[in-house]
Amino acid sequence: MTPPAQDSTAGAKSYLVAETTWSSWLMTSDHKRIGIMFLAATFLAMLLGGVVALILRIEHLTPHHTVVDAMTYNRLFTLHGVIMVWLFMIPAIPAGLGNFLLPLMLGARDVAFPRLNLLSFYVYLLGAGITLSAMLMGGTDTGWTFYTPYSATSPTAVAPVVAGVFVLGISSIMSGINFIVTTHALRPRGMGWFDMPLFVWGIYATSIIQVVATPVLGLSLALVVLDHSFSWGIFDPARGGDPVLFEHLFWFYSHPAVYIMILPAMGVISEVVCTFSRKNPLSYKAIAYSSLGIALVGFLTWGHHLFVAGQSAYASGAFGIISELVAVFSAIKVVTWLGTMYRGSIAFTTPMAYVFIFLFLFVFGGMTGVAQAAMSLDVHWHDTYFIVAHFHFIMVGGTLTGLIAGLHYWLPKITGRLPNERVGLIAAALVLMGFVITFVPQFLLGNAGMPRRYYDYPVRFQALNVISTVGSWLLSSGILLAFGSLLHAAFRGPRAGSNPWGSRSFEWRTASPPITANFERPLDLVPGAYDYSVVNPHD
Amino acid sequence: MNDTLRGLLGLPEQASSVARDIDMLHLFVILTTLLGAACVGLVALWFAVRFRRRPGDQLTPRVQANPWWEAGLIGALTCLFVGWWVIGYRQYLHLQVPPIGAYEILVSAKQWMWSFAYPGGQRSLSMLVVPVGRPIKLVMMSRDVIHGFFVPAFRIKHDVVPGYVSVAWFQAEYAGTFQILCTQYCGTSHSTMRGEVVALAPADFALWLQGSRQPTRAAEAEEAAERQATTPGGDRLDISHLAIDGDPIDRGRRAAARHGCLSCHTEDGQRHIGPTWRGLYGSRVELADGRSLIADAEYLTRCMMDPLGNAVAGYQTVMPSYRGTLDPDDAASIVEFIKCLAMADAPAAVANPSLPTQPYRVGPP
Amino acid sequence: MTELFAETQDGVALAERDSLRRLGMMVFLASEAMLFAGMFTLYAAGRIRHPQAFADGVDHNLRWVGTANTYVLLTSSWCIAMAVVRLRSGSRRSALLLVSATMLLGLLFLGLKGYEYQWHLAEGDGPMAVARHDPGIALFMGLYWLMTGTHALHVIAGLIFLGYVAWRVAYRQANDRLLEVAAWYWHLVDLIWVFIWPLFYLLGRVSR
Amino acid sequence: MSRTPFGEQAITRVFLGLLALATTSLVLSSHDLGSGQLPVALGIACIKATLIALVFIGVALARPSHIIAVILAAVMSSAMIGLVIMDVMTR
Repeated sequence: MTPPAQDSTAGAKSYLVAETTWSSWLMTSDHKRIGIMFLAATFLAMLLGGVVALILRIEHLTPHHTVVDAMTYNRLFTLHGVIMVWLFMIPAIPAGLGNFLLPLMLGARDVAFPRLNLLSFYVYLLGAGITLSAMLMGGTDTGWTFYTPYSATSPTAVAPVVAGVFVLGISSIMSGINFIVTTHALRPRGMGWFDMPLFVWGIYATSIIQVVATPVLGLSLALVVLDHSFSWGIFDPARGGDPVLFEHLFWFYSHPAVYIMILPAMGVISEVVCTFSRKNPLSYKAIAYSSLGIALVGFLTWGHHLFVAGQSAYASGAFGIISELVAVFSAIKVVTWLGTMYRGSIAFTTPMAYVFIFLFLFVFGGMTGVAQAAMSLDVHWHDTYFIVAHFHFIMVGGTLTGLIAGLHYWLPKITGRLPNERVGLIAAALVLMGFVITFVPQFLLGNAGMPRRYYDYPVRFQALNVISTVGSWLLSSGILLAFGSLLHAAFRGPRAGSNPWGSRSFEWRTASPPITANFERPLDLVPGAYDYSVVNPHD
Repeated sequence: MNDTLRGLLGLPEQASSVARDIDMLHLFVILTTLLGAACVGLVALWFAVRFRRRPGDQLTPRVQANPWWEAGLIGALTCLFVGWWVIGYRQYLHLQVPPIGAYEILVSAKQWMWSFAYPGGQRSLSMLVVPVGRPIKLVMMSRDVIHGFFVPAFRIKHDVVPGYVSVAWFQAEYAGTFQILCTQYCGTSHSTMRGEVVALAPADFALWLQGSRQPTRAAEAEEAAERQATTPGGDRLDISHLAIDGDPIDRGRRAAARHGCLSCHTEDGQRHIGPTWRGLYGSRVELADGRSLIADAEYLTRCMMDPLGNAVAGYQTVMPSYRGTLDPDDAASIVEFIKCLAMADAPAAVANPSLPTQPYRVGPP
Repeated sequence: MTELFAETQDGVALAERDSLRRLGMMVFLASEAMLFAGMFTLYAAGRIRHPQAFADGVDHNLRWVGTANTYVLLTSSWCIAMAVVRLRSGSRRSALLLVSATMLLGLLFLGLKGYEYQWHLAEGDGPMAVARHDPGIALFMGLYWLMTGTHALHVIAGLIFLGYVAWRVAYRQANDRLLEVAAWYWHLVDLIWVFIWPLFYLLGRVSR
Repeated sequence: MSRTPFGEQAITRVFLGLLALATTSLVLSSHDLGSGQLPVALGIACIKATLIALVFIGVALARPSHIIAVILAAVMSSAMIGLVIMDVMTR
């Protein structure tokens, strides 16, 4: 209850060394440690999902059997999707970086409910454990979308995989509630909504989606288990059910879920652009409002996944035009980021390199998404590699590059050490090249008509598949190099000062790494988080 | 120009009446996309060079967006995207609504093969034979899980959802062989669930229909085809035979009797609990909900699956739904049976001149 | 359980620290509401497709049990709302009495529900037998078990929460804030039943 | 809460109102209202739910920022139910 100003925290140790026992990590309620544990867990998930992706690509070196059989292939692509979506993408930036940064950016001591935060991490571990052990029991072959009636009749271990995802959803809701309350109630006196750093807006919008959409995912997955295990037939036409309804409920969550993945990455980009351009954002409100706009309008577009599923033409038309509109918000963000660089003082560092990669890939990937809402084109592209390439452009080209940019940017904050610039830039170049070589051929494959989830493909598609596979090797080596260099820097990198990038954002106004209580003095809100036109008294 | 860009984008040949229009939109959209991404990337790089950090840089001027510029940008982008949607939605509706009088073929999907039933009672497996230059309406049903019917060369695709009647249509522009792929993941051999559309000149098609009337041992042929269709590794299914299953009237009548249809529907024009089947096909029916439509294969199939939503005015709604209990092949043969009852005295042609009766007759036109 | 909702001890936070719990509970209620919204979506689609089967299903249900439970839950909601007011005005004793009344009514609700479930089981309409019905009825019964079952689980969770809060109020001298958020949860349970009642007990095929 | 919470009288009045609405609903259910049966019953349910939310849960008195999530859930659930019904009815 004592305000930190009178606290005896002066000269306190950083949160990393304040306590060093195992239990001081495992039973911590410190948001910074929980954030790091989330980052570590999601990193392991990404490695696992990445290895699976490499196997999938190698299998496609030849049109027929290469290294695995059809059944294994089908289980592996399901594994890849489930891991990358629920174990990596959804928690990585919000629960990892978001956990670490949100209270720091708000000048708070911790999140609103610290113990709920820790529980969320263990629920995540439990869900991950259930999902992965189910995968060891043979896994399931339904694809990460679990479409009924196939998922209700598949002889594979559908129920435990689905149960694991259900548990992961609970963890996601817990984090969402925590972040919403933190943003609302733990801002210091004098910090209005439009004084918050932009990353907080991204996390806030994400949390809204997590809280409102995830219960519907839980419901639809629970019903798949009931259909599968007890033949309830809520989605089984022979029992009067409707398989298209499953698609409705599933995408009511899973379409907004792509915004859960991309909005925090957009928040990272906003921070990095401003810091390394030493510039105020061209329009703070445009970025803040468009985050909310994406979150809200994004809820009403799910039906564009059902254009060829037998949905009514009226409903399709409505979903189509709403999908076109949601893209306007993303476009506003892109233009605002560009405008932020104008007349700035741009340092071409590794995080900034990832921003350039993000801008290019996100614009291209995003616009191919808008293109699908031009509905006759979706008829040709639906369920082909075009879709695969499109969402990998957003998820890998957007979220993953956003994450790597954020990790480079905040590494000094988290560990107090600087990343290696040269290795970082080489890795960024590898990621860009590998990415383009992997996924551009997949656009062409989709145009040519190669359906997704295809173990065995017509010979005429082989050349492009081989190029894509080679690209995946480049891409993975780039990602490994980036993370390897980050890990090395985290332990052996040169010491950074408290604010190595000269940023004005609030999280840099305390020591790097911060003390357990985050701030020794109440956060000084002057100058503002993006006020680069005045001299910073904190330097 | 069209061909060069199509080649660059890897699009397949344009073998249907809609392909060219859809490709034009495709080219427009992709070129805009590429242009947008390139502009953003280049502007970002130019700024990175032009405004690079110089020694001594500490403060930057505060630049705020002009609200009018922002509004203009939002307006322009909205117009662009909505423009895409307007063109795309028009084409989509065109794809969704088959022309009246299209040649109806019943499609049955199951793990992992396609089978087709033609108006004259002919059937084929994994090979859809159609005449060139005439709209073909596919009335599709699935026996098990969701499948996706996709012909890249035609730019058409539709999911085949079990328990529902899914409809797609196309018109082949020239003779040739075009691949059918399954796009909705449907199990282990999803990727080998392929087939072919064989488009023939009208005269050839008529000959083919005639030839396929020769009685063969259908069951054996079907079995052989099934074996072949489920063998993974075959890059192109080579099923150049047809399975014919005797007299369609006979097969349909047996199925109708087995499912109890004939206890409510008569074959001789007598009104019973349900409408008579004589002369029903091709006639105009008034529905209880006020709609008025022509009883084609799609309507008849929908009736079996959802009798309540398609009840004919003046009859009690006592028919149970056969969704899930009637398999697509039986449904198809019952439809064929009802068709044959209509042709016996051909009231269809009188009732509805726009619905051609000719293709349903066997033999050259 | 509410230990999880212990607030950050933070001097720079907004003065009204109680707002953390209130806001957290509000957001959680929104999340819970979405769970049931999904089920109501399924019900709506099912009813459109199978109006007669759903009407038959409603007529088959025990209307008096559903109706009695409606009044029971409404009354319990009144009790807990009054309890919050009493505790706020300092009368701990009468607040505790009202909480106990709420919990007793909650148990009565579960008892009636249990009787109804027993009756369905005796008829051979148990949750494991859903697949044996005709298509439309199977969907109705599946939704019946799903929605009333999920609701009953929420009643149980609400009872546990209330019991814990009552214990805190009695022995730990907790203030009305904790009781208030527990009461909110109980009201949500009531609110959802308000929709389940007509959909599963009232809207039958014919007038009676 | 920024304003005075509801007192005993207000709560009891709302409770009596809820009982009256429930009884209305029950009585109406044994009269044949034709196609109005469903909208009337659900309309009454919506009024009851609104009363419970506004008064018992105190949404009417809460600060706007506290009920954003509740409003959002109301909007999104209506959108979900509405759009799905639209699809099912016109399919």
